[in-house]
Amino acid sequence: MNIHEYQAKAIFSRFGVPVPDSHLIRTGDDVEPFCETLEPHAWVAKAQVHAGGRGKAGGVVRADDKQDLVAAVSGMLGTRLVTPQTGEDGLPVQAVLLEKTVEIHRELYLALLVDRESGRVAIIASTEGGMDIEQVAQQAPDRILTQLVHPAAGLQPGQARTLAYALGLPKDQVRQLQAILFALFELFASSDCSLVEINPLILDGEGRLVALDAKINIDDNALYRQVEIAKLRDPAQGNRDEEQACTLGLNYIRLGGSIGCIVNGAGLAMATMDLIKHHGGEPANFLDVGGAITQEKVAEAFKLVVRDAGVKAVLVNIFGGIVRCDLLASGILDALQSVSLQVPVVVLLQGTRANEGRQLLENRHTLLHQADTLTEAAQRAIRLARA
Amino acid sequence: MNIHEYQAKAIFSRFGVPVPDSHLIRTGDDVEPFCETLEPHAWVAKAQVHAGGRGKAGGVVRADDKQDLVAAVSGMLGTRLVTPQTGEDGLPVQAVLLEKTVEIHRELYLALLVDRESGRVAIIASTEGGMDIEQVAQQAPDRILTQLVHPAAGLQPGQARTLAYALGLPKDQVRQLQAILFALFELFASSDCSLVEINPLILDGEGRLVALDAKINIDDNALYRQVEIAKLRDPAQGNRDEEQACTLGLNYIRLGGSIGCIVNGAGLAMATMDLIKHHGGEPANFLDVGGAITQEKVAEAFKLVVRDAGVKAVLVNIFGGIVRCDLLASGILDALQSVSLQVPVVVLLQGTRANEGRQLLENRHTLLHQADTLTEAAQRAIRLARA
Amino acid sequence: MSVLVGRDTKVLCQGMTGTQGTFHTRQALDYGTQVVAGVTPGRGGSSHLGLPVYDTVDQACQAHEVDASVIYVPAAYAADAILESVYAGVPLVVCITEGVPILDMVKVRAVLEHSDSLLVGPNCPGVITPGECKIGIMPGDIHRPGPVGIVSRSGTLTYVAVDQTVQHGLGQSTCIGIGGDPIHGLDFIDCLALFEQDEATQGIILVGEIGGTAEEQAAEFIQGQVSKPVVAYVAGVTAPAGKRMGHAGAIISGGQGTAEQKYRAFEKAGVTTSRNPAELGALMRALLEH
Amino acid sequence: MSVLVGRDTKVLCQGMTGTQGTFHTRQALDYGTQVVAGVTPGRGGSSHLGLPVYDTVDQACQAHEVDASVIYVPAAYAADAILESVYAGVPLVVCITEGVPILDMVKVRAVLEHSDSLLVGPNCPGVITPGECKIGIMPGDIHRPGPVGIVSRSGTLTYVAVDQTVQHGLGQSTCIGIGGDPIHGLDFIDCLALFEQDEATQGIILVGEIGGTAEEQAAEFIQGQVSKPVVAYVAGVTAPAGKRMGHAGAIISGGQGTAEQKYRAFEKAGVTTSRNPAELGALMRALLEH
Repeated sequence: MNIHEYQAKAIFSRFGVPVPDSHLIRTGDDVEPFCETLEPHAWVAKAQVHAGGRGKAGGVVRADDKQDLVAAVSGMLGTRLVTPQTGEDGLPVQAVLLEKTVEIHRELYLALLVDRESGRVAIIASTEGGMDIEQVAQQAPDRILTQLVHPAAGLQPGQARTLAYALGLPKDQVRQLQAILFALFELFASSDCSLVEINPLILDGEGRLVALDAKINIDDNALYRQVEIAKLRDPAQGNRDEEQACTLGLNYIRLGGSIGCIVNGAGLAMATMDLIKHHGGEPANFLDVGGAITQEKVAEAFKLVVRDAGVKAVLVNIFGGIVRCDLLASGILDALQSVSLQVPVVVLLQGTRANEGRQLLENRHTLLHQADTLTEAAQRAIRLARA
Repeated sequence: MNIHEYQAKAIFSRFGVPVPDSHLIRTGDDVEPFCETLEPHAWVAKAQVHAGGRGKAGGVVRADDKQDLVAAVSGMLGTRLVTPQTGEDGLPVQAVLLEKTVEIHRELYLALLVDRESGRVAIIASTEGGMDIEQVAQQAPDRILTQLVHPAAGLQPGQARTLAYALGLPKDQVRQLQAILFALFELFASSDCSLVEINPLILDGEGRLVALDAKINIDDNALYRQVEIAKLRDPAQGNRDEEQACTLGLNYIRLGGSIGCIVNGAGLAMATMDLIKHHGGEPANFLDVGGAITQEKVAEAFKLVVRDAGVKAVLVNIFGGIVRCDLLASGILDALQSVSLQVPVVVLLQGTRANEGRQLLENRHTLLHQADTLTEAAQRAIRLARA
Repeated sequence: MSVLVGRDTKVLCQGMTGTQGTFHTRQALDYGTQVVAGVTPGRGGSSHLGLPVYDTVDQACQAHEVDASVIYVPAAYAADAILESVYAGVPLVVCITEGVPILDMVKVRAVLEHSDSLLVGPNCPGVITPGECKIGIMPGDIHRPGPVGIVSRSGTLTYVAVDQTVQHGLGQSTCIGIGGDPIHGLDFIDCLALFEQDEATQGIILVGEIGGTAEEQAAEFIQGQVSKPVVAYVAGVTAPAGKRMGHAGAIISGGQGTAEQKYRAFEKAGVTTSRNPAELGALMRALLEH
Repeated sequence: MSVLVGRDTKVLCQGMTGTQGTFHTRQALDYGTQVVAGVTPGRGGSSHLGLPVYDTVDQACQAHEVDASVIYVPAAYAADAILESVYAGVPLVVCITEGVPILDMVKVRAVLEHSDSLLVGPNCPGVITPGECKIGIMPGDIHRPGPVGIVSRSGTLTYVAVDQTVQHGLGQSTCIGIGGDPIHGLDFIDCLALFEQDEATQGIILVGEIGGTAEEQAAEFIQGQVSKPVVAYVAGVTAPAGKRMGHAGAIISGGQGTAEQKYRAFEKAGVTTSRNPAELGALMRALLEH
């Protein structure tokens, strides 16, 4: 789960990580009187959306006086911000964070995440703050520093020192970085984070380290025990269909192609997409109906997929295991009753009760086709989508 | 470091481990008016001393009415309690804990300690509460249950369940024991304990688990970071000479024999005692002057040993390593100036600057003898002590 | 012969009295798996599906010989259940449960590093040696005994691979679903090593997916240490970066973990690959006949 | 030949600029030990005793080849210092510091279980290969090169054992002080195994003391796995139960850890023992001449 920058910074503050002075203005607030209350200073207005790349997209604007600030905030609040990460619809800006500008002497990068290979929480640091860290990792991997935290020992002061000195910090900032790292590790471990990122962590004019940006991701699997943090979810920042699928227990991701996919199992769902692409088609979505699939869920999944205007054909690929193919076939028939089908559907049923399922679907709808193999199903769906 | 039962129980309460209702009465309080304020009930008066075996020594007395209680408390407070663990001088009773009696349906044993072999914190439990656990361990080892806590995972609920069900507790008490174990583990880890023991943990008439006794030992090496707990030290409960030695940085333990020992290094100090015994003598003490030994410290050690009235001869055994024997010899000479020596002293100097040290001591005092080997030194000290 | 589980494997089921546990234990018993007991705290002393139920794994292990434990408890209790079996000394622990918090698995993994237990999963279909022992949620009847070892991060894709071997007249020695979570127990390398040692296994199908570097490591291991023919498939060529594709571990992040990188690693290591799961059987057969 | 350290061992000193660190580094340099650098946070870039000082072990290891690190930092920082070297991949870490909190060592030990570093200590005199490399606080000049490996929980008693071998015309291959704390790095068994493998070592003197069961385990190990003659001595026959005899680990508790139990274990295992440390040299010599 993502949270907003302003929420992440509030959490940072609570754990003792320095952040700039700031105010939050929301949709509905009167921009001008709000800005009037601010201390005279240069401010930065930052659109609060769940996406990176805000700066180049006009979502982060510096204003040296009140007039500019009012203009900047008014230009963001209530609009949709489009960045390379949002898709073309963009994301709604319902809050803007106003931050006092600070002098920037150095920009560092800091992140905590779970390293899959070692199975440890990893602390990543770099002298190349303010940059795309993935690019740094590719072009100058030696500028990426890593410390793995052993769960038995926790973060050790020596690990913090090792990073701080390797970043070239002088003695006073070594102590500050150490305090920040211990605060972040405590935050990470106690809040079930999957990512905590500060890019950049800056050294200001008074020699203080300050988190200029803040990103916190929470492990979805642990939200049940992070009740307070779970409340920070902002559904407006998600794709509506994806959010709805999530509440139905379906894994759905829109991709923008023309062939809708309904598959049981995440691996098989990816494989189905891949095969469509392999044969020259474009998958419209990833949709894993999961292991605990029911007749109702299949129907819901079906409605979700055909709702996408770009979908020109649907491929249903079910490998019945514990799940019975005949039940799923019934689910499809249910869906066909409540949806007025406009696009052709190719169904591939394999595994448990596949024959029974096929018989159920035989000749039930003119747009309903059945396939015998995965290759045939993919090729047929592509052909039908083009027709 | 040891603390009193009443102090341990206050800590238990803070961590959520149930203890009986109680009041503390100290030297200087008026016993009769104090007891008058108590709720009418059967009470137990428990002498607060740093030693086990209080019960049989009259340090734990049950009183069914106020009159008996006043008598019991008056009989303890301000006296010295002698138990098999205190030595013949006993320990001063400067506080008495008055506890409301509880109905006892079952008595269990519970302890947390650091297991040397595995290097883990171990939780020990037994159905044989209220007994000498070492005896249980010898006679019925299968009644001793152990769970080792991996430092990466911490105490797991399953470990608590495993112990609780193995103790034969019903479902409701399983939950209670689980809560108690988590509280004790938290206490152990956060307070740098070396031992936490409840013997017995009882099941009362209302089905509640209650810690009837409480023992907490703190790791001396960690006292620097356990400032609050360090304040609980009661110097009156220690041997005066041992306490004084401790403040001087000397490891001193009185043993009661006739040959005082001054040795550098704990192992060599034990070996010296052993050799005295081996040759038919009785060591008066263990005294390790440590590695960071100075001239002054040797002088202090010397005064400490000869102050013991039972000492009939002193054996000084120094293996000079980093420590120089000539410096130690000067320390002995210093001590001889401020102490009027009444008993013979045998000195064995080996290692760094041993010859220089020997020359310094040669013919400096009629009671000062030098030896060339450990065996010779031990035998000579024994002979002189007997003379 | 087979790996991990076989005819004689005595299985304990943690969470047997729950809906999932009940359903899959019944299936396992029907398949012929030697399920010997179940564990549900607070239900000790009762019986379920004709099997004794204990309060703790420890008690079950005292009353029965236990070679493996299978876990169907809710995600919030899964790490505790795994560790309960590890601490009780169960040699093989198979955790089916999906959705275990990752920081729980960080702890479990650190404990496993110094234990004698093997963990399969979590978030996996389980382990099956066809005709002998089924531990997990895979449909038993699609399997046939045979010479192909299958190891996979995915559930249904494993069934596709199984089906592929059957359609081409082959069968499986053992199928291991190692699970789709970023931190799990046995990995590809562990399973490849087991199959390499196993006499019954003549060829290996490896089913990977995007995320992490397990496939790259497997490729290197195969090149150096596996003499038997391997066919590798990787799902997620079309998966967009930064999106979690169903499995917690199936995510391309920081430019790492793409299917193309994994395919390249396999190809560089001389491993036969396919971009079409429907070709797995034919490729395996060709390699075995070679 | 020798174990753990030798002529080519490059040594880093953590806490080199402190009083202890300075004194013992000077001694080590005088002895001919290849001390290559020191570490003191905040002092990086300076030089001390003619050696470069770094802020972190990591920086020192990037600038120098480091085979071993010796630690003279205060007890409150010792565990951190040990782990700093372990995380930096230093193969041998020798911690001289006394008084390390036991729960710190519980953590260190758990990390060590899955690392490639060896730890000697804490609360130990260190390791010396006479004439080649001295790491620690033992007086160098009492040692002579020779055929006896010495392993001991005590400091000064080790020197007695060294002196004994010298007095009987023997010398030492390597002397290892494993330390007097209840939880430490290398134990008797590890050192016995090293000496058993070492060509230069012909006989072994083991110096134990009360507390724990390390000597009992050593006895069993010697019986099964050590072919070279061993002489064992255990200090603390007269130590009263329940009292800590100087070393944190030297305590008889719960009827466990008495010297008599340890002597019995050695005797049962057929190990030559002595009740008098002044006999160690003669006994060793007799066994070697046998």
